[in-house]
Amino acid sequence: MTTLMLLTIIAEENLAGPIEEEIVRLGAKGYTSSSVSGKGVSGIRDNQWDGENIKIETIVSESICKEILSHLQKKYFERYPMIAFYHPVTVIRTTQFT
Amino acid sequence: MTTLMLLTIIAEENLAGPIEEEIVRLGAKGYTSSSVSGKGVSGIRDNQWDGENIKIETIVSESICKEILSHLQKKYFERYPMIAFYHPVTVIRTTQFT
Amino acid sequence: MTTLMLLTIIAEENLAGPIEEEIVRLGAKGYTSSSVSGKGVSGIRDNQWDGENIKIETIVSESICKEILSHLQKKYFERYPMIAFYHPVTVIRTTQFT
Amino acid sequence: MLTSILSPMVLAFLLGIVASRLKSDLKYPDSLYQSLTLYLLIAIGLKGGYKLSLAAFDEVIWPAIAAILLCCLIPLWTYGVMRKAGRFSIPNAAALAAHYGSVSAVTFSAALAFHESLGISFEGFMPSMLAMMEIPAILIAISLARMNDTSSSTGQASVKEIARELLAGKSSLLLIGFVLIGLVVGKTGWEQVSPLFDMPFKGVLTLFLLEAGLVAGRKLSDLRKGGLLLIGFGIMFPILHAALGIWFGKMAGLSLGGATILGVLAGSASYIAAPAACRVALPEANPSYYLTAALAITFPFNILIGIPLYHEFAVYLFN
Amino acid sequence: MLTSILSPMVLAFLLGIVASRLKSDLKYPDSLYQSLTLYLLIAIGLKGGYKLSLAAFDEVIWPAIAAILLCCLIPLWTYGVMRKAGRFSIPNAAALAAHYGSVSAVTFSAALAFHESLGISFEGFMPSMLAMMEIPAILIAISLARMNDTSSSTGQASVKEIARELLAGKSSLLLIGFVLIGLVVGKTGWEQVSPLFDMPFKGVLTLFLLEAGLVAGRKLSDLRKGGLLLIGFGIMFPILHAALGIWFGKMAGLSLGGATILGVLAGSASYIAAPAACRVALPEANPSYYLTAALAITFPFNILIGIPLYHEFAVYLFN
Amino acid sequence: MLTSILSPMVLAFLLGIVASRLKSDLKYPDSLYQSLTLYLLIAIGLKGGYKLSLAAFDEVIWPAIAAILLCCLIPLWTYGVMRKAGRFSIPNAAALAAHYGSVSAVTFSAALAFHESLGISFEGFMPSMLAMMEIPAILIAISLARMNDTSSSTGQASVKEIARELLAGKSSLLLIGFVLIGLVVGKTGWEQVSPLFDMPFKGVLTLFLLEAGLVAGRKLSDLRKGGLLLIGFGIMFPILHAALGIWFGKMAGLSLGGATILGVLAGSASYIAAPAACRVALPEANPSYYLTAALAITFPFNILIGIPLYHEFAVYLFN
Ligand SMILES: Nc1ncnc2c1ncn2[C@@H]1O[C@H](COP(=O)(O)O)[C@@H](O)[C@H]1O
Ligand SMILES: Nc1ncnc2c1ncn2[C@@H]1O[C@H](COP(=O)(O)O)[C@@H](O)[C@H]1O
Ligand SMILES: Nc1ncnc2c1ncn2[C@@H]1O[C@H](COP(=O)(O)O)[C@@H](O)[C@H]1O
Ligand code: NA
Ligand code: NA
Ligand code: NA
Repeated sequence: MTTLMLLTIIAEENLAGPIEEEIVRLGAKGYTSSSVSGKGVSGIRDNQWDGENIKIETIVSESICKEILSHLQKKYFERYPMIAFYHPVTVIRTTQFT
Repeated sequence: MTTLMLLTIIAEENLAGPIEEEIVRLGAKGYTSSSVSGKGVSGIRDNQWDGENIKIETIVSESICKEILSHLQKKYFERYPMIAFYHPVTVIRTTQFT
Repeated sequence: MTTLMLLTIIAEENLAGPIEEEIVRLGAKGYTSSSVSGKGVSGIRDNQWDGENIKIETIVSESICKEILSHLQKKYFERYPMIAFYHPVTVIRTTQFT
Repeated sequence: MLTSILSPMVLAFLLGIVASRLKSDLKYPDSLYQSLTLYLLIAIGLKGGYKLSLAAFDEVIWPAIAAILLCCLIPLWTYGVMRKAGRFSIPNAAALAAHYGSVSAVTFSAALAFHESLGISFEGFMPSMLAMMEIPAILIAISLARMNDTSSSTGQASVKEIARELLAGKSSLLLIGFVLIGLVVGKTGWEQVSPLFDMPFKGVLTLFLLEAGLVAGRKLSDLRKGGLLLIGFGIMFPILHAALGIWFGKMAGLSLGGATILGVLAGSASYIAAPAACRVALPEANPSYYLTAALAITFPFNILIGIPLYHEFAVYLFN
Repeated sequence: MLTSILSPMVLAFLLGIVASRLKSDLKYPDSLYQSLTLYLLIAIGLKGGYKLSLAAFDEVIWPAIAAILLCCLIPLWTYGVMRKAGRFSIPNAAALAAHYGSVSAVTFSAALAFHESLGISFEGFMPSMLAMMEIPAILIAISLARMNDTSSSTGQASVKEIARELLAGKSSLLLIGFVLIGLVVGKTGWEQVSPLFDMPFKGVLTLFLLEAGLVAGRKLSDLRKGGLLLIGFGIMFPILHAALGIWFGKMAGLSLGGATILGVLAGSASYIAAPAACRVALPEANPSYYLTAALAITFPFNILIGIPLYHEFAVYLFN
Repeated sequence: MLTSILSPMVLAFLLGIVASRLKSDLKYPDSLYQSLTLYLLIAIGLKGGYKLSLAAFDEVIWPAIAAILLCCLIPLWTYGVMRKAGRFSIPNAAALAAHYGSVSAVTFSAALAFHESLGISFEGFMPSMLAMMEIPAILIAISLARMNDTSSSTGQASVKEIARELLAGKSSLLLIGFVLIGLVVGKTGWEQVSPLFDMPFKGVLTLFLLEAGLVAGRKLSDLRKGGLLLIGFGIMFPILHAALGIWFGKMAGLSLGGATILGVLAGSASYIAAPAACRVALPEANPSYYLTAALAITFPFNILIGIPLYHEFAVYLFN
């Protein structure tokens, strides 16, 4: 059992495709996505007209986590409704994630 | 990067509106919601007849987290199928959350 | 307030029924499930043809968490697309979970 | 008689029960269930409003008074019986009163289909009775619980607030809204949308009943918890209420078919508006009681035995 | 005239607004909204293609040129006015230009229903105009923003990339794809699918408009943010564009009905393709402006007042 | 011949492939896919059952025996060939055998539409053959894997358990259930629901095939992984199985049309019941093989080339 980081990204749903591709390119071995709605500084996002959000979770090493975050920050953070955060989790087989 | 609390509330779906309003009133800057199903001490909740659950996640400071929890406990906990829990997460831009 | 483990299982959606039954049998007092899509070592899982995933979350004591994990490892891990991980969370009423 | 029981609608309900007893993985996506509900409410409302627009005021007024009376009386007496004879707690008795006082759009539709397939005519404005009968009983039942339960804590929604919520609630809003739309649009308007809201109606009802059967089948396991008492109530109440409804209907000048349908409405138990309202306003009530009674006992009883039985009773009363 | 306003479609839109003002819990599941959108786009495309297959080339070519011209000019001038008179930021002005330059499939359908119910004939190939007019204005508006906004950071998608995305985007792909399919399959093919894609069309439109009303009702609260200016633009632009469209249509040889419908297309504002494109390509633009203007001002204006008004104008122009 | 290829159904499938190659964002919500599947299974079952009720027992018995024989033999021989000639692993060979032994409801429906549009009659009870042929091959294939794979660990579901699950599985439950309902309800019942389950059928099929095309398009990229071998098998098997099916059909006394349709059933590969069963019972099998073969090779081959080809073969055989 090892400790890795679970990084969660919540963003405009139309960014799902590019972000998923990019985190894999930056070293994530997988990800899990789901549709969510929400509210933040850019207002309410709970219907198809205003747009909804995607929640992308990926388990990665701490260094890859930071790389992904700095990439997202540069490319998307200033312009799109979006948040990201992470915390440590314990996984069983490290081989599946790193 | 700062550490804040990610508070998760799982409750009867019809309470989504009031709870979301109340956590914002108590100081949360945003929240993320999704439909979930589940089972707990009040039985199974996985279809529209018995009702389903909403999962509300909000990133807040520890003090607001506790305020929200004590509010929920007073207003809903005894009467409705519901759980709540929290854990620390690391966020990038603190300004978006506090 | 007590600290318990939040165990998350992400698996082939058709395993939802058996896994939910088994974790309850092993001592979990409840669980929360939702449909997710994802990608991992066994490829993409984001449509009904290839199959999608279920995410099952359950709050349990550390010992039950480990029992569930070792059960899943024996029965499913080698054969099915699946991951599991856990981390501590703070809950309010311990009685609801243990 | 048999033709009505052997309709695709009723058989789909039975298939749903069988499927759930076989632990089939057949499951409707939530949004399909919600879409079917939306469709049924809109279709019932529109057609009812359109037919109402063809009726004269004094044809409608007495049946309307009868309908309102029925759904004010039924919850009062149901609550009393449940408390006394059933020894149910205040929230449980009130929740059961809400369900039996309110009405079931699907049972109603099955009754229409029954009459159509036997060629028995009825007043076209009956769906507007359905729209009127959905909410009042739920409000009365919740008020009963509030008045009797002095222990109830602060922070509870007031009855006025609940009334507002119920009237703005999706089922009454759609029913009342589309009755009004149907009233206004007339024949031209109705014909523009009848290929969606009229012709495929029974097919959609078949889909809905399959899903209802799936849930009813699962609830059958809860029957034991409720016990014989619940089964007894779940059969006795609809019979009594239906008889009362038919009698009221006759007094209000309805035809044989119309009176039977008013009886079916009175005898039916809600499982769209009432469960949702009770989950919010009476969370202490136990769904295993009210859902099991409404969906696994009364609903199949009405569909399989009740409707033909009420028809026989109406024939007897009208001769 | 009144018959057209009192259609089930328009009334359902109003009911949606009422429901959302009453804070009703009526809500469409996301997938129902998406399914209705898919249906409308496919149905419009198929029927348009089929009708196009019945038309001669030189009947179609001039109206097509008129349509393309319209949707290239409108965003240019809208952008300018919004920047100068409206003092909107570059992204906001561009987003508004994209919305008003593109077209609304639902407003279009309401115009068809209006003409059909008044018995006014129009060219059957008009849906292919809709298909052509959806994308160009959005591309032009986004390019305007790119050219004028020198501060824009790296990492932005190029206009070419956006063009590809918009053409492969679901709304134009379905519209263009099914226009082609309709063109090819002919009468036999069309008749195989018309029980799904033609007959229930107005019913589905009713369902869609109820949902549109729910969202428009919520957006009404945002009207204050946009202020009187936005309301003014949201009414003035459609009138001007519609007049222009009718005049272009007449010059291109369209009939009275056809020209009116081209006017409605020009006067309508997009709220399926344009908002999605703007969220991705112009994230700095504020949805409270463009969605409120398109959905809560222009759309109801067109449905309730615009279409009959444009018809009157066309009658005046053609005589 | 061309009319059948240029049907809206086939063209929608091609449009789906194009859309996915263009990386379009067109995507069906999951629940729409599930709802379409439910609809198709119910509609096929009901109509098949209704038509079966019109047929005499000795008309049906021999074709039924032929159908059962076919779906017991095909997986046996497919498994052998895949193991020997294809050098596939045990789970992969078994999964492929399950898919080719079972049947495709959509290919079947396309064959019906083909015959109807050419005006060729066929036995109305053919959908009941579809219902019978869905499950057996999957069970046989899974048993083959179990028998041959001695290494398989404990904790695996027994074949009996899997049989129960497959029979209670949604596709066979709906097919068998609604064939029975169709049998029982007769003409009156059928006419109550045919506006939903019969008239719009081809339109719904068009919607489904668009989605199938989207997935098939994505699977095309996996073709390389499977290699030429998979492409060869994916074309050879359907041709052989269809020829066998037509021959069996002729021997069983079916008409030209009926025999062709039995051939299509034999030649088709499942992609609703079989993939779901294999994911659970044969998780070691690789979906890139079985889904790609069934959906991206065999399905389009059958739709575009196979059905007309089998028809020609049947004409040849029957003369
Ligand atoms: N404090 C928060 N807690 C949880 N989710 C949040 C929070 N703030 C924002 N979000 C989510 O992130 C999305 C974009 O946030 P924003 O950029 O602040 O509009 C929102 O729609 C929410 O789903
Ligand atoms: N131990 C648990 N782990 C995860 N989720 C739970 C747990 N207990 C309850 N829940 C969720 O909380 C909802 C309400 O719980 P309850 O009040 O215990 O019925 C359930 O329907 C579940 O979705
Ligand atoms: N590194 C990861 N981070 C988050 N989710 C993952 C990760 N790897 C796998 N998953 C999820 O677990 C499912 C099965 O994983 P696998 O067995 O690796 O194919 C995937 O479809 C994802 O939903
Ligand atoms: Na009642
Ligand atoms: Na326009
Ligand atoms: Na086959």
